[in-house]
Amino acid sequence: MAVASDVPKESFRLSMLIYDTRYRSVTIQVFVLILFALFLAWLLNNTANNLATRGKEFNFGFLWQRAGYDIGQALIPYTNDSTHFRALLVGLINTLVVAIIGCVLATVIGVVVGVLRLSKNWLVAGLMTVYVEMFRNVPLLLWILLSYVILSETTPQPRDFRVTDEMAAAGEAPAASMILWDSVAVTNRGTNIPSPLFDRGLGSADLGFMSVNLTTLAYILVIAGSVWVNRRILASARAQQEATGDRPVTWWKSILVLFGPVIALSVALGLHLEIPELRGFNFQGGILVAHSFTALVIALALYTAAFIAEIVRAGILAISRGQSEAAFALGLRPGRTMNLIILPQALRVIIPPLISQYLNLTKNTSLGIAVSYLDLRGTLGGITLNQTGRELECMLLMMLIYLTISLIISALMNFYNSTVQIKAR
Amino acid sequence: QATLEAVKARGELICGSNTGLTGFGAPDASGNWTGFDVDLCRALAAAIFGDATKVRFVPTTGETRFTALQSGEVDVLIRNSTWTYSRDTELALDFVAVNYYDGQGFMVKSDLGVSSAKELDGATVCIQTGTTTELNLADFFKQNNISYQPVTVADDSEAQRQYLAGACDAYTTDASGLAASRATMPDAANHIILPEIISKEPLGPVVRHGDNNWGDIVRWTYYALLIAEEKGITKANVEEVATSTADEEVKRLLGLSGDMGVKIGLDNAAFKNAIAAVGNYGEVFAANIGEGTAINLARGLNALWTQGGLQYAPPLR
Amino acid sequence: MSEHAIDRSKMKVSDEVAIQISGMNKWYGTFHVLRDINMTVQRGERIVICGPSGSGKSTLIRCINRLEEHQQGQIVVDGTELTNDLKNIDKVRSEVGMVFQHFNLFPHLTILENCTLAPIWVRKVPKKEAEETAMHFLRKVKIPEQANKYPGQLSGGQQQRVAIARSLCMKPRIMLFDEPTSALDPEMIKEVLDTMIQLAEEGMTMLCVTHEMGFAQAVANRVIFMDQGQIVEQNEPKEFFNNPKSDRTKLFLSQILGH
Amino acid sequence: MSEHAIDRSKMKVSDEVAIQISGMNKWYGTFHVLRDINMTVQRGERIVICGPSGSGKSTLIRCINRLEEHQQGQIVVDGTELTNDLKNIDKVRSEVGMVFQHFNLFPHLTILENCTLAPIWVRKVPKKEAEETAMHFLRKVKIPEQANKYPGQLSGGQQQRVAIARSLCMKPRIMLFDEPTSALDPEMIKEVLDTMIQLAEEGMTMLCVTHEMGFAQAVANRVIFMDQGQIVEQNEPKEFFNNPKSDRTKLFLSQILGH
Amino acid sequence: MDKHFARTEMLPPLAPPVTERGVVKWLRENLFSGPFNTILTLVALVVIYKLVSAALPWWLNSVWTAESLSQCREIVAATAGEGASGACWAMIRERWHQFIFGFYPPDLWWRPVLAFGLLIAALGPVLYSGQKRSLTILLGIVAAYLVVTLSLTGAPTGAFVAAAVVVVALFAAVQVAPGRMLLFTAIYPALCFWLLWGGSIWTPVVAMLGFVVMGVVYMALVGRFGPTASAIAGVVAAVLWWLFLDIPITQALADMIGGGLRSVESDEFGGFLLAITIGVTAISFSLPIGILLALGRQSDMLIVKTLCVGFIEFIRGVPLITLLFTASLLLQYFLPPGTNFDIILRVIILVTLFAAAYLAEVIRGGLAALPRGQYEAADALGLDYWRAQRLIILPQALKISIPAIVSTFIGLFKDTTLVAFVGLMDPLKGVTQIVRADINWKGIYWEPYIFVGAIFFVICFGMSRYSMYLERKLKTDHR
Ligand SMILES: Nc1ncnc2c1ncn2[C@@H]1O[C@H](COP(=O)(O)OP(=O)(O)OP(=O)(O)O)[C@@H](O)[C@H]1O
Ligand SMILES: Nc1ncnc2c1ncn2[C@@H]1O[C@H](COP(=O)(O)OP(=O)(O)OP(=O)(O)O)[C@@H](O)[C@H]1O
Ligand SMILES: [Mg+2]
Ligand SMILES: [Mg+2]
Repeated sequence: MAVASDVPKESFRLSMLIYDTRYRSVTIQVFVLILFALFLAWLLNNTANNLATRGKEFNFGFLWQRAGYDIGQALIPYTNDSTHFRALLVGLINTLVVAIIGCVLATVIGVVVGVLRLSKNWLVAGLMTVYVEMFRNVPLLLWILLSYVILSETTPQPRDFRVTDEMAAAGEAPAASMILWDSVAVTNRGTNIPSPLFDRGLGSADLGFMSVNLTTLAYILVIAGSVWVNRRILASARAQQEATGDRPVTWWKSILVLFGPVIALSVALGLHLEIPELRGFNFQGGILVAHSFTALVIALALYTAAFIAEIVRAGILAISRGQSEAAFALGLRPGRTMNLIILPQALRVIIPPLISQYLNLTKNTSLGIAVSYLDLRGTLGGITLNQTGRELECMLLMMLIYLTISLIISALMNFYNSTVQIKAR
Repeated sequence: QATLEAVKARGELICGSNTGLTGFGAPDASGNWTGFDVDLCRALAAAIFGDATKVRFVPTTGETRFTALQSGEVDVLIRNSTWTYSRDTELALDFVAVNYYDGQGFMVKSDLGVSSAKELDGATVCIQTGTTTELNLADFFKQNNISYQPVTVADDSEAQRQYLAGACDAYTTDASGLAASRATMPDAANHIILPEIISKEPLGPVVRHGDNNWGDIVRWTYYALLIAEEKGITKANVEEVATSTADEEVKRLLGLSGDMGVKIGLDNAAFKNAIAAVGNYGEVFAANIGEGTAINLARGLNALWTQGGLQYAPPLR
Repeated sequence: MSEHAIDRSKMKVSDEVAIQISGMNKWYGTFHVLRDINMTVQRGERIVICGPSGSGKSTLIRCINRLEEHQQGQIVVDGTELTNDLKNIDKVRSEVGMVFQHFNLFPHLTILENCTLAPIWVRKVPKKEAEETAMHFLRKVKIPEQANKYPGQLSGGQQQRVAIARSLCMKPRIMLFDEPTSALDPEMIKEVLDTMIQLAEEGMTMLCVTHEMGFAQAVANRVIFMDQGQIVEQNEPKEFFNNPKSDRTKLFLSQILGH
Repeated sequence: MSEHAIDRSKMKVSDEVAIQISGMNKWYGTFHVLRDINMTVQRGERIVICGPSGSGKSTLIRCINRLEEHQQGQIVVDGTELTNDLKNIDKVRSEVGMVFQHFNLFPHLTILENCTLAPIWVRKVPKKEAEETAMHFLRKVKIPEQANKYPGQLSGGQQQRVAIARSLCMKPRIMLFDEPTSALDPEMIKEVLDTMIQLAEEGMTMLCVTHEMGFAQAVANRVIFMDQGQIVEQNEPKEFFNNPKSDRTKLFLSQILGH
Repeated sequence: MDKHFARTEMLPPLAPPVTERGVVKWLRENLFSGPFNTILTLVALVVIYKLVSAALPWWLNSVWTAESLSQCREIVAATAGEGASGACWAMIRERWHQFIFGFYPPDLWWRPVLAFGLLIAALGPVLYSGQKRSLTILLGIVAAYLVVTLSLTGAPTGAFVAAAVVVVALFAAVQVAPGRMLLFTAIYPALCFWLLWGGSIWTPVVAMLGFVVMGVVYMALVGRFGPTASAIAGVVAAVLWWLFLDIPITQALADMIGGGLRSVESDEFGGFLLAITIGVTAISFSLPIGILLALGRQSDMLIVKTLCVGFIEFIRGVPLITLLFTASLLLQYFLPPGTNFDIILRVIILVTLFAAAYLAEVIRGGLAALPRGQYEAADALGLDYWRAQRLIILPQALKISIPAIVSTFIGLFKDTTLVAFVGLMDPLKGVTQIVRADINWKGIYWEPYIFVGAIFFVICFGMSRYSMYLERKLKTDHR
C-alpha cells in the first residue's frame, strides 16, 4: 500500500490571505471594515466642512431654549414658555398615544374583519372584501386626508348646540345635541369628552426630579391588585376543575373583583365627571380630542386593520379543516374549539406578520403631518426645526427616536412571540 | 462660485417658490407660474438674461425652503418669507428687500359678534404650522392674558376649509392671505377681518449670505420696479419713455446713461428688460393681487412712500 | 394479519340497535351524494364499508356524527335522533368516536393533552382521572412512553394510534373509522390494524371505511359495498368476497384483490 | 441485480493511491462524529460503506470533497491534500464527482443545462463541446431524449441518473455516492444501480454509501462497515458477508439481511 | 333491510328538495343561516343603505363642464335645487393632465407614454423567462397600447417609427432567441432615462459604458486575481469612469455627433408620472442592492453581516418620511461642499435605499426557502461562491420572491405620495394643492382625492391580483 508522504507544514504566505479559507473571511471583513470606516470618515468630514462653511455647529443646546409656540394636544404640562425639549416630549407622547390606540383599534377591527371575511354570509363577506381591497390599494395619505375632511365636514359647529332664549321659549330643539346621555359633544373642531375630577383627590407627591400624581398611582395600584386577585380566582377555578372535573362559575366573581374596588376607590375619592358645556365660543370643561388626532387614529387603524385582516384570515385558513372536525367529533362545542384548538395554532402563524404591521403603523404616525397633528415630527421635526434652523440635529434626533421605538416594539413582540412558540413545541 | 456666474452658465434662474399660494405664486392649467412673487422672479430673469422665461420655479415647503437656498438648490427664494432677526443672522441668509409689507391678522365670521381680537378669549384659532405665525399668535394671546385653542393646519386651502366649515372661530395668517381667502369665499360679506394686526411681516426675497453682488442684483432689480412706478414707467410705455425721457435717473434706470447694469455684472439694459417683462411694481401688484383681481387687496402699506405707503427705493445713482 | 389468532369470544352482537338509518338522502348542492340509505347496526357489530372512490363512504360515516348534515330521512344513534337540536348532536358526538385518515391530532398539544382535552372539557372529568384514563389507553395502543411528546415528533403509525386512543378516552360506545390506514407507510399499517383488531376483540361497535380486505375478512361481521351514493350490496365477509351478487361488486373486488 | 453478467475485465485496481485518509478526526461542536479514520483507496477500487444510521458514513464521504471540514488528520485526494487552501479544494472538487441521496438537480435548468453548467463555468469548456459531452453521458445513463425537459418533469430514478451524468460531465477520476437509491421507489432503484454497475465496469474509482447489499456483493472489491464514527471492519465482500468478524457487524448484517 | 342485500336496480340521482335549491337555498345559506347571520345581514344592509343614500345624490348631481367651482355650484343649484350638493368633475376635465403628467410639456407626452410601454416589454423576460408564447402575447399588448396611446398623445411620426422598430426587433428576438430579450431589459433603464429627461443621447450611452468598463475589467482580471478581487477592481474602474471620464466624454461626443431629444427638467415631472418614475426607478435600482444586502445578511462573516443587518434595521426602523426629509434637508450636509443635484434624484436615492432594505428581507426569505442540497450540489460541482449564487441560487430565490417583490413595489408606489412633503408634485397632495391654489378651484376637496384614489386603486389592485396569479402559477409550475 502506497503511503502518502507527510506534507510539510507550510509557512504563511501572502496569497493565503485570499486563498486560505481561514484567513480569507478575515481579509474580506477587514477590507469591508476599512471601506466602511473610510466612508464614515468621508461623511463626517463633509458634514464638518459643510457646517463650517455655513457657520453652524453641531450642538443640541437649542433644545433648552424657549419654544415659543403652543401645542393643541399636550398630555404633560406645556406652555409656550417651555423648552424645545419639552415640546419634543409632548410630540413624542402624542406619537406614542396615536401608535398605541391605533394598534389596539387596528387589531380589534382587523380580527373582526378577518373573521367576518370568512363568514358564510355572502353579503358580509363581500362587504369586508371590498373594505380590505379598498384600503390596501390606496395610499394611506389619502385615507388620512379623507377621514379628516369627513370628520370636520359632517359634524355640527359648536354653536349649533346653543339653545337661545327664543328657542327655549318656542320650545325648539337646537340643531345638534350631545350624545351618550349628554356627556359627549362631537363638533367639527373635535370631540369633547368628560374629564374625571376628584373631590378628595390625593394630590401629588414631589420627588424632586419629577412629581407623581398620587390619585393616578392609587388607581394603578388598585387595578393591579384586582387583576392579581382575578388571576388567583381563575387559577383556583382551574385547580378545582382539575380536581373534580367541574369548573366553577367564575364570571360574576371576576366582574366583582375587577370592578368593585375601582368603583369603591372612585366613590372614596369623590370621582365625578366634568361634563363639557357650551360656554362662549366653545365647549369648555372636559377634554377636547382634536379631529386631527381622531382622523389620524381612524385612518391608521382602518388602513392597518385591512392588512391585519388578511393576516388573520390567512392564519385561520392555515389551520386545516381537519382540526376543527376532529374537535367537533370529540364533542367540543364551536366556541371551545376556537379557544382551545384554532386560536392557539393560528396565533403562531399570525404574530410575526402582526409585529411588522404594528411597526408600520407606528412609523406611519409620522404622516400626521398631513393633518398637522403635532407629533414628534410636527414638533421636533416641524416647528422646532423651522424656528431654530437646526435640521441636522433635529432630523438625526428624530430618526434616532423612531429607531428606538421600532426596536423596542420588535424586541417586545419577538419576546412574546418566542413564549407563544415555546409553549407550542 | 459666484451665484451670478452659476446662473449665467446654467442659462436660467432657479427661483424658490411656494407650493401654491393664491395670487402670490401657483402654476395654472398649462403649467405657467403666475403671481406676485413669481413676477419678481421673472423680472430678475429678464434683468439677467433679457428673457423673462429663463426662470425655473422650484416649489418649496415651509420646512425645506431655507435649506434649499442654503444648499444652492435655488438661487433666490421669493416666497413670502418673513424677515426676522434670527433668520437673517443664524440661518446665514440675507433678506435683500421687502416686496410686501404684511402683518398677521384675524378673520372671523361677522355673526360671531366679535369686533376685536381681544374678545377672542376661549376661541379656536386656525393657524398654519411651520411659520412665524404661531409664535406671534402665542405672544399676542399671552400679552392680552386670554386663552385660545390652536388648530394647526397644513396649508392655506386647508385652513380656509376648516374656517368655512366652522371648525375654528378665527383664522389667522398674514393679512394679505386673509384678504385673498375672503375674496374667494362665496359669502365674502359675512366675514370680517379684525382691526388688530398683531405682527410685522415684512416679506421679501432671500439670498445666501456672503454673495453680496448677487444680493445687490436681486435688491436693485426689485427697486428698479419701484422706481419705475415712481417715475410712471410701465410695461407699455417703457420703450417710448426710453426714447423720449430727459430725466437723468430714468436714463440710468433704462441703461441709457451710466453703466448701472454693468456695475453689478449685468447688461446695461437689465432694468429696462425687467420692467418691460413684468411692468412696474404697481402693475405687478395690480395684475396679481390688487383691487380688481379676485383677491382684491388694497395697496395700504405697500403704496409708494409718496402715496403714504412704505415702499421706498433708494436713489439709483 | 395479527400474529396471534383472533379471539372472537367477546365479539358478540347484541339485539340492541346502535345505529338506525332509514330513507336517508343527502345532496351537496344539486349533487345527490347519498341516495336512500337504509341501514341498521346492532351493538357489537363490526361493519366494513368499501366501494370506489367518490361513492359516498366518507360522507355516510360523517353523517353519523353530524359532521355533515343530511337533508332527508332519519339517523338514530343510540336512541337519539340527529336533528338540528344541538343537545342531541352533543349527545351523539360524545357517544361516537371518530378516527380520520389524516389523524388530525392537535399539533400544539402533547400526546397526553390531546387525549385528556375532550374528557376534561366535555365530560368534566378531573384532570388526574383523565390522565390516568389516557395513560391506560396509550398503553393499550403501545405508546405510553410518548405521552409527553408532541404529535410532530411521532411517526405516522404512532400518530394514528394516538388518534385512536384519543377517541377511546371519551369512552365512546361506537367507533367510526375513515380509511385509518390509507395515509400510512406499509410497515405502519400493521401497527394500526393490530390496534383496531384488539378493539374489535373487546366488543366495540365499529364502522370502518377501509380497503384492507384482510382486516375485513378477519374481524367484520358485515361488509357493505357502496357505489354512486347507494348501498349496492351487503353481506357477511365470507359470502361477500367469495360470492358477490352484483356485477359492480364483482368488478370492484376483481380490481381491489387483483393486486 | 443487473440482467447481464457483470463484466469485470476493466475493473482493475491499480497501485496508484487515489484517496489517502490518515488519522482523521471530526467533531460537530463537541460531538465526536468521526474517530481516527485511516483508509487508503487505490485507483480503480470500488468501495461500499455501510453501517447503522448516524454512524458517520455521510460525514466521511462529505469530508472527501470538503463539503465538511475535518479538524484533525490528513485527507489526500489524488495527491492533493485537503487544507484550508481554496485552490486545493477547487482542484479536488473538480476531480471528485458526488451524487446525493436527494439528487439535488437544479430545478430551474433543463437536464442538458444541468449537465453543461459546471463544465462551462468551471472547466471553461466551449458550450458546444460541453453539450456534446453531456449528450454522451445522457445516452450512457439512457435518457438522452429527456435532455430538454426540466428535472421536475422526470421520475426519481431518471433524476438520479441525470445526477450521475451531471457528475460524469466533469470527467471526475473518483465518484462518491451517498445513498443514491434510498429516496427511490423499488422499481427505480434498479435503473440507478444498473447505471452504477456500468460505471464500475468501466473502471471508475467509486466510494459508495449504500444498503444495497446485492450491489456490494456484485461490484465492490471492499466493504467498509462503520459504527459510532469508526471503521469497525473492512473486508472483501464475500468474506464480509459470509464471515463477519466483529459482533457489531454480525448484528447489523442480521438486521439488514433479515427482511 | 336485511343483512344480505344486493341492489339490482341502481337509483337515479334526484333533484334536491326545494329548500336545497335555487334562490331560496342561496338566500338561506348565504344570508339567513341562523339568527346571528340574519342580524349580520340586516346590519350590512343598513350600512350599505346609509352609505349609498349619503353619497348617491352627490354623484348623481355631477357637473362635467364648468369653468370654476362657483360655476359648478350654480349649475348644481339650478338643476337639483338650492342646497343640493354635487360633484364637480369639471375640474378633472380641465386639470387631468397635471394629475397624470405634472408639468411635462404636452407636446412631449408621448415620451413617458412610450417609456411606460417599453417598461412592460422590458419586464417581460423577468416575468416569463424564455416562454415564447407569453412573451409574444405581451409584446402584442405593448404594441396595441403604444398605437393607442401614442396617437392619443399626438406623437410625431418619428416616435411611431422608433416604437415600431423596437417592438418588431423585440418580436424577432422573442421568436429567435427569447433569452436575448434580457439584453433589452438591461439597456432599458438608460433608454427610459433618456426618453423621460431627454438631452443628448450620449448621456445614457456613456453612462451605460461604465458597466461595460466594469465587465471588461472584470473579465481581464478574473483569470489572474479571482472573482472577488476583480469584481472590486471592476466596480472601482466603473466608478472612476463615472466620476472622471463620463462628463468629458459625453460632452465631446455630443459636440462631435449631436442628436438627442429636447431635455425636460425634473421639476416639470409631477402627478402619476412622478410617482411611477420614482417607484420604478427605485425598485429596479434597489434590486441589486437588496440582493447584496440579503447575501450579506446570510453571510457568516460577522462584520459584513453586522453592517448589513444594521443598515437594514435602521432603514426599516425609521419612517419613510424622515428619509425624505433627509433627502431634502440633510443630504447636502453629507456630500462634499458644492455638490448639489436635483431633488428628484436625491429623493430617488433615498427611496432606493429604503426599498433595498425591504427587498433584502424579501429576498432573504427566498434564499431561506431553497433547500441546502442546492448549495451543496453547487459546491460539489466546484462552482465558487459567486458563480453558485449567480447560476444556481439567485435565479431560484428571485423567482420565489417575485410575488413579494411585487407587493413591496405596490407599497412603495403608494408611498411615493409622501414626496409631497418635500415639495414635489405628487398626484395626491402636490398637484391637488396647486389646483386648489387656482382661484377658480379653491375649495374643491373630494373630487381630486376620489380621482387620484381611483387611479391608485386600479393600478395597485391590478398589480396585486397579478402577483397572486403569479404566485399560484409558480406554485403549480413544475419547473
Ligand atoms: N363538501 C363537499 N361539497 C361538494 N361535494 C363533495 C363534498 N365532499 C365530498 N363531495 C363529493 O361527494 C362525493 C362523495 O364523497 P366521499 O368523500 O364521501 O367519497 P368516498 O367514497 O369517501 O371517496 P374516497 O374513497 O375517495 O374517500 C364525491 O364525488 C365528492 O366529490
Ligand atoms: N450538521 C451537523 N451538525 C451536528 N451534528 C450532525 C450534523 N450532521 C450530522 N450530524 C450528526 O452526526 C452523526 C453522523 O451523521 P451522518 O449523516 O454522517 O450519519 P450516516 O451514517 O450517514 O447516517 P444515515 O444512514 O442516517 O444517513 C449523526 O449522529 C448526526 O446526528
Ligand atoms: Mg373518503
Ligand atoms: Mg447519511
